[in-house]
Amino acid sequence: MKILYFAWLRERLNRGEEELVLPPEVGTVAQLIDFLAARDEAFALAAQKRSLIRAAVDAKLAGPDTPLAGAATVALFPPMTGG
Amino acid sequence: MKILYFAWLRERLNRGEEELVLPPEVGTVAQLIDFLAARDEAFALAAQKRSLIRAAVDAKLAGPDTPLAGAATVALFPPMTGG
Amino acid sequence: MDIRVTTAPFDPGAETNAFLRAGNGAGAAVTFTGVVRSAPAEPIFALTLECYPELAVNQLTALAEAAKARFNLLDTTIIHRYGTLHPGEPIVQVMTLSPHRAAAFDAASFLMDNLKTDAPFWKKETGPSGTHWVEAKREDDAARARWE
Amino acid sequence: MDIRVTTAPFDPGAETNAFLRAGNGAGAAVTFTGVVRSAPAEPIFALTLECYPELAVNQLTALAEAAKARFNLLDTTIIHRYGTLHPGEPIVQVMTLSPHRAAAFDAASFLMDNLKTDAPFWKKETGPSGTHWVEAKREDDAARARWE
Repeated sequence: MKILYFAWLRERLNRGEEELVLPPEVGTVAQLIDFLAARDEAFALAAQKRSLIRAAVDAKLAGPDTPLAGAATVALFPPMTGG
Repeated sequence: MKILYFAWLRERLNRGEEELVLPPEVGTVAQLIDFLAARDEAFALAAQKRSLIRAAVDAKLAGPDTPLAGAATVALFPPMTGG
Repeated sequence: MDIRVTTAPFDPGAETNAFLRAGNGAGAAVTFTGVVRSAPAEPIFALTLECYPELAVNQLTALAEAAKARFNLLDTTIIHRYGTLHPGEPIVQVMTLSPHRAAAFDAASFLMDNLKTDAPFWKKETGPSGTHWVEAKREDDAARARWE
Repeated sequence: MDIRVTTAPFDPGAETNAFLRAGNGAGAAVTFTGVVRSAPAEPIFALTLECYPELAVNQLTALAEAAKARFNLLDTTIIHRYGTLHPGEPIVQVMTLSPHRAAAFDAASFLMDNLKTDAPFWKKETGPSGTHWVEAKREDDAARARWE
């Protein structure tokens, strides 16, 4: 699965994307965030305030419970500041 | 004093403006309308519904009680449809 | 601030660009453009606007000043045509500039709602069934009353 | 309906004119243009917008469709730039077309209020004190909540 990072999350992790093979117990967006935080201290620190981490699954906005089954790309990012 | 007419009021009277010398008892917009209605049957008919006749004195919107003293021009017209 | 009451056609996009240029770096600009409407169900061949230009300039200037003060605008422009126009031709354009989008939107709405009832133009439509004066609409009075 | 997410500059007035031409004779058009702001008190040298283009196109398309249905629009266009921009440069333009002015105004407001919170752009400002990410504003959440 491809993971994309944007804005200050990308900067703090020092990468815009990575390829990951997820263990089978990681089935939702929230579980992915937990998994990444457990794996990587920089991520754990950046994602400390969970309300500041938003997600999209296959270029569609997603919530914490959105399933990842079959998804090719998950994006994680801070609150958007469009317009 | 110059009197201007616009839109259907102008059409019904068949004139866009006229010069008038007002008798001294005609001191306000309402009195001018009464005076014109008494003088001219076409005006009386067109101005039957007083709420449909609006006025400006010297190119400033006026109400029925606006005084005419010192004014050079009075305009009479139907409700505006700008925009 | 720029108020124009004119029989000459205007270019809506060129006006917006000139307005934006003059406002160098002000955040939010709203442009309202009103064009002569013609729907298949109620076709219009022409729209003639009669105008009392001196009063129109006074009224539009007062309106623009009221909008500028009320919504704290950095700039505003009102362009209003009169004479005979055809479907698709721009009649009126109102532009507002503010650091904040809500103020720019509200000010442009305010100007348009007030223009409808307080600017001395009178519209006459020519369509398949002939020519008639457009009546003032009650909904326009209601829209204007929102701002009182 | 036209949705553009692009690093290329656009010409606000030319876009408005093209939009009006395509709408031949539709009554009321509202254009909102957002430009990079720079106030003397808080000068900005540059604004960099990061973007997730695929999600942006999906979000803006869904928003434009929602606005079209909700306000019965005849047409709408959203143009949003990303990359590094300078004060006075247009960032975003939203255009709405309707037979009625209130719908055109409301739809443009609705689009802008939703864009602020739901379009995947992230702004980074460079000013005299350095570079920082612009935080999402609570007032933007409130503006968006108006439409729920």
